[in-house]
Amino acid sequence: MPSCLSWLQNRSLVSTAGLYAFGLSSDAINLLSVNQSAKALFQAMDSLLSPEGDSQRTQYPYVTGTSVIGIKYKDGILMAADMGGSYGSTIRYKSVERLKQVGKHSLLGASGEISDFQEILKYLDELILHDNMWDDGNSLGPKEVHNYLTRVMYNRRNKFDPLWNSLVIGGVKNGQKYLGSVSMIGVHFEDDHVATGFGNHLARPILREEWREDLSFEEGVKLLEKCMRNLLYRDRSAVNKLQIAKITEEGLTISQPYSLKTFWNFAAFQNPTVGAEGSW
Amino acid sequence: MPKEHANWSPYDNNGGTCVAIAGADYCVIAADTRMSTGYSILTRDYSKICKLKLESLMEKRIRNWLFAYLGVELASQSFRRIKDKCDFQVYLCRFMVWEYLRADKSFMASSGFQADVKALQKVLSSRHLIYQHQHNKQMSCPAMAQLLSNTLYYKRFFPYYAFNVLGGLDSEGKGCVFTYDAVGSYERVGYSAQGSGATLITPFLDNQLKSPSPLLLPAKDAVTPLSEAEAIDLVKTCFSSATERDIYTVSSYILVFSFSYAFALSRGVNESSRDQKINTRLELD
Amino acid sequence: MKLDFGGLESSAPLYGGNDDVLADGFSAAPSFDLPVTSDFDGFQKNSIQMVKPAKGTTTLAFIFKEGVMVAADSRASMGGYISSQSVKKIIEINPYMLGTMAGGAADCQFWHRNLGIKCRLHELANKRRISVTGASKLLANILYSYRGMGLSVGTMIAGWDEKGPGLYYVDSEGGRLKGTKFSVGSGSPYAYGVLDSGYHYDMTIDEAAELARRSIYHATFRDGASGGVASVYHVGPTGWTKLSGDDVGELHYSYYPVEPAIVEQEMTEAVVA
Amino acid sequence: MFRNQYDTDVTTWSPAGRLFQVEYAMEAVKQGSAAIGLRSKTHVVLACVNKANSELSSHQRKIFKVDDHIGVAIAGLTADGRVLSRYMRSECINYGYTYESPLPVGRLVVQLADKAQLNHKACGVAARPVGNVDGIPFTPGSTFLTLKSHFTCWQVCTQRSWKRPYGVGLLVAGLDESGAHLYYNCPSGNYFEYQAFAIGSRSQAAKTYLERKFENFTGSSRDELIKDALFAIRETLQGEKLTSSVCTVAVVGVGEAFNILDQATVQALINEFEISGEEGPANESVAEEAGGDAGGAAPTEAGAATEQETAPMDI
Repeated sequence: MPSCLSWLQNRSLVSTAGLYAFGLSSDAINLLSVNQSAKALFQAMDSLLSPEGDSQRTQYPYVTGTSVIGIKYKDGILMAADMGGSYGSTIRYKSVERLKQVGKHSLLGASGEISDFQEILKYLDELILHDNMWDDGNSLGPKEVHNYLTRVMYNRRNKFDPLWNSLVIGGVKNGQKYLGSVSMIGVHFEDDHVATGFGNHLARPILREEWREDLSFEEGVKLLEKCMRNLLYRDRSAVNKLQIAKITEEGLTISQPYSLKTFWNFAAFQNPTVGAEGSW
Repeated sequence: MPKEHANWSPYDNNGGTCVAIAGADYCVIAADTRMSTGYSILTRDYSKICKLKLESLMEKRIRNWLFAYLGVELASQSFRRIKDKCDFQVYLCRFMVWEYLRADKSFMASSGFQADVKALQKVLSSRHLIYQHQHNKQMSCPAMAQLLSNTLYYKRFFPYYAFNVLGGLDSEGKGCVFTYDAVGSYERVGYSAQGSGATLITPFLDNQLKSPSPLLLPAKDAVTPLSEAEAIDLVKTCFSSATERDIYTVSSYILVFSFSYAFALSRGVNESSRDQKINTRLELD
Repeated sequence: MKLDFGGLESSAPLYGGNDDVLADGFSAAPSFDLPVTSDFDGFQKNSIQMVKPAKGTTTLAFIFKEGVMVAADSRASMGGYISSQSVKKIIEINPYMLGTMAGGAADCQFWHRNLGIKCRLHELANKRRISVTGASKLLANILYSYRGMGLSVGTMIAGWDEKGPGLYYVDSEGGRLKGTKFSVGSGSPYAYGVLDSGYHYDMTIDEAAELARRSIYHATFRDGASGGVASVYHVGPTGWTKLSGDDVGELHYSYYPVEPAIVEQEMTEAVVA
Repeated sequence: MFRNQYDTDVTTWSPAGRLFQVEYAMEAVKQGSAAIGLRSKTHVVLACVNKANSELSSHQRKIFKVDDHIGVAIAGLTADGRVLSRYMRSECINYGYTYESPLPVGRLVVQLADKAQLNHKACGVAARPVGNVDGIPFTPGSTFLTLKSHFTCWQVCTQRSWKRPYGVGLLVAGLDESGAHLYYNCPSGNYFEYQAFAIGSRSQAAKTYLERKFENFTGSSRDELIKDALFAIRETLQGEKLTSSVCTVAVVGVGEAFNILDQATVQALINEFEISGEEGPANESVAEEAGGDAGGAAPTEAGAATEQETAPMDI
C-alpha cells in the first residue's frame, strides 16, 4: 500500500476500506455514509417490522457539559465554556475541553453529551482533512462548517438517533465574522451573541444589555466572565474552571483553564432559608 | 422493552407568524423575525421568508427604481438591515425591514419547527434551481404551490412541522396566495396568516378583506381592491395587534413585495407607466 | 406483519426507466419517509395531534334518472379552529369523474391527484376511459396498502362510463361499496335526514340539485365542522358540470326569510313590560 | 481509416504506450465547432460558434449554465456534453444544499476529470454528511436530491472494456474564493487551468490570436474581454462574416452571475468594433493579413464546407 495511505491508516482516521474510496470520491464522508445508510435502512425496516425488536436507538445523555457562550467582538469571536463533565448531578470530570478548533477559520463549542461531541469532532476531522487535501486555495469557513453540522444534526434527528448536543460555531474568514448555533434537533441560527443550555436564561439577558458591536478584547472577556460568574452562582453543574477562546483573522488561541473570583456573601445568599416555614 | 425516553421529541415550536395578502397586481408577504423555544428567545433577527428565485440582473435596476419610487430616506432604510432593538416588554418599536423588492415569482414564509422549515425551503429552492436549468424559466407560483404540497405530503408519516404560506404572482401577473396545513393540503386564497399569531390575525383580515368565496357560482371576483400601500398598512396593524397578545410574535418584521414589475430585457418594451408604476413583462432569455 | 407496499407501484411506470443521473419528474410511486421508531402508532398519534391536519366535512352523492348529483360544503377545521371556509371538496379527477373529499384534506387531495394520474395512464394504455368501478378499485387498493398507518379518507367516486352513472364509496379503512346514495363526513347524519326523505329516482336535474343543496345546507346548519359554500355538481353522459355554489348563510335566509315586522313588535312589547 | 489492431477497445495499450480510443475521443473534440474561453482577474468569458447542421435547423446548445458562478462551453459530442453538464449541475446543487456556499470551481473540475477517467456512470453521489441528508423522500427517479447513496459501480480505478470515453472537451469558467478560473477538461480525464484557451475545429487560429493578447487579459475590463472573445471567434470563422447569430457569448464575473448575453447586445458589440474598423485592439501585424481576406468577398458557405467535410459527430 503506498506509504501515504498507510500513514493515513495508522492515524486510524480512515478505515482501510475508506482509503480506497478516499482516492476516488471527492469526499471520504461518502464512505462513512455508505455504511451508515445501509445500516440505517436495515434498522429502519427491522424496527418497523418487529416493533418489539430491541431498538438500540434509545438515547439518553450520560456525561454532559453545561452551557457555552459565544460573542462577536471587534476583531473576531470570543467563546467561553467551563471544563465540567457532569454525570447526572455528580460533576464527574473536571478537565473536559469543550472548545475545539475546526480548520483554520472556525471554533466549535459544545454542551450536552460529551461522547456525541467527540463523534462530531471525528466527522469534522474527516471533513477538514479532506478539505485540506484539495489544497486549491479554497477552505471551509465557519459558515460552511455551521451548515454542515446542521445537516448532520438534523439528519441524525430524522433517524431518531440524535447527537445530544447543542453546538456553537464561531469564526472569521476573509474579514467576515460568523457566529451560529445548532441544537440537537437541528434548530440553527446566527446572531451577534449565542448561548446554550442555562446560558440562554442567565447569560443572554446580560449580553442583550451590554453587548456592543465594537467591544474590545478586554471588554469582551470581562463580559463573558460576568456571564460565567452568574452561571457559577446559579447552575449546579457549573465548575469554576473555565476556558476562553479567541478567534480572529490571524488565528485561534484557547486560554489555559483558570478560575473566576467569586463573591458569595451577598445578602441573598446569607441564610436563604430564613422566613421560609418548614424549610429543611 | 427498554424505556423509550419520554423527554426526547423530534419536534419543537419556534413560534412566529407570517401573513400574506394578494392584490390585483401585487402580493405582500411578511413574517416576524423572532425565533424562540419554550419561553426563551433564541434570536430576534431570523428571517422566515425564503425567496424561491435565482438572483437576477434586475437587482441594480430595481434598487434604483426603489429609490425613485419610495424616496431616499425610506428606501435607504430598507436596504440597510436594521438591528431590531425592540424588547417586547419594555417598549414596542416597529422597524420595517424590506429585505427584497424585485419582479419575482414566489416567496415562501413558514413558521413552526425551524429545522423542518429550513430543510423544506432548501429542498424547494434546489428543486427550483433544477427547474430553471431544465426549462430556462422560473417556476410560476401555482407550480411552486403544487410542488410544496407534494413535498409536504411525501413526509406524511413523519411530517414537516411547518405551516407555510406561499405568495407571488401567477402567470397573468395577478397576486396569489396559497395557504397550507402541515401535511400538504393547500388552497388558493386572497389572504392568509400562519403560525402562532394566525388565530389572532385571521379574524381581523376576514373583517377587513372579506371577499366572496372562489367557489361561488355565479363566480364573483375575489381579489381585494386594496392598493399596495393600504395592504402594507394592514399587515403592519396585523403584526402590532398580534404582538400585543402573542408572546411568540414580535412586531419587527420583514416585508417582501412582488410587484408586477418586470423589465423586458430585449426589446426595451416600456409601456406607458401606469401611475408611475412601470408595468412590463420580464422575458428571461 | 410485512407491510405490503405493493399498492404503491402503479401498473404502468409513469416515466421510462429512470435511473440515470437526473431523471426528474414523476416516478412510479412516491416514496414515503418513515419515522424510525418502534412505536409507529404512538408517534403517528401525537404527531398528528400536534400537526392537526385540516378535517371535518359534509359530502353527499346520489344516482338518479338523469345521472349523479354530487354536493359538498367547504369548511376545513384544524382542531377547534376553522382554518378555511373555501376548500374545494369536490375534486375534478377528469372531465367524466368526480371525487369527494372527507377526512384528511391532504390525504384526499394527494391521493385523488394520484388517482387522476393513474386514470389518465389507463386511458393512454387502453385507448378508452377508465370505468368508475376500475377507478374506485385503484383508489381502494392504494388506501388498503396503507391500512393502519393513519390515513383518513372517506371519499365517493362518482362518474359516467359505458354502464351509465357510477357511484362508489371508498374509505381509508379499506371499505369499498357500490351504491346509489351516500353521505360522508361529520355532517352526514343531518344530510341523510333530508336526502332520504326527499329522494326518489325519477327527479329532474333541478329537483335533484335542490335536494342536494338543501341537504348540505341542513348539515352545515347543525354540524359545527361543516359550513362555507354548498357546491353542487351534476355528472351526466357528457361529463360533469358545476350547477351551483351558494353561501350557506344566504341559503339560510332564502329558506327561512325573516319577516322584519314580527321582530319589531317583540321589541316594543319588551320595552313596555 | 483503420490505424492498427490496438484501437478496438479502450483498455488496450499500443506498444508505443498509447490508448488510441482516448486519442480518438480527443479527436472528436477537434471535430466539434469552436469554443473559446478567456479570463481576467475578475471575469471569465466563454464564446462559441453556433453551427447549425442545415439552414432549416437551429444550432445546438454549446454553452450551459451550471450554477450562478460556474458555466461551461463544450466542443465535440454535444450529447455527452449535456450529460456531463447535468452531472455538474447536480454536484453544485448538492454542495450548495449542504454548505450553503458555492462549490469551488477547481473541485468540480477534478470531480469531472475523475468521472471522465473512470468513465463509468458514477451516480450523483456528492459530498454530504453522514447518511442521507434528511431523508428527502425525493421521487426515487431523480437521484440528485435523494442523496441515498446508491453506490452502483464504485469500483477501484480499473476500467471496464465496454465503456467508452466521453467524446467532449469542456471549457469550465467559474469564480470562487481564489478568484476567476478557466479550466479545460479533456476526454482523457486530465484537466488544465488556462488564462485563455480554444477548442474545436479551427481553434488553432483562435489560439494564435489569444496567445498574442493574453498578457493584457488579466487587467482588462469585462467589455474588453468580450471584445477579445469575439475577435478570437472571428479568427476561427476563416473569413465568414461574424454576426451575432453565428456565435454565442456568456460572461461570469465578480458580482455578475453566469449569463448568456442575448443577441442584441452581442450584435451591438460587433457593430461597435466593426464600424471603428479595428482589426484587433492593438495595431499589430494581424491587421494586414486579416484585412486581406476580410476585404475580399467572404468565401461562400459552400467553399468553407467542402474544405473540411463536416464531422458527422457534431449533429
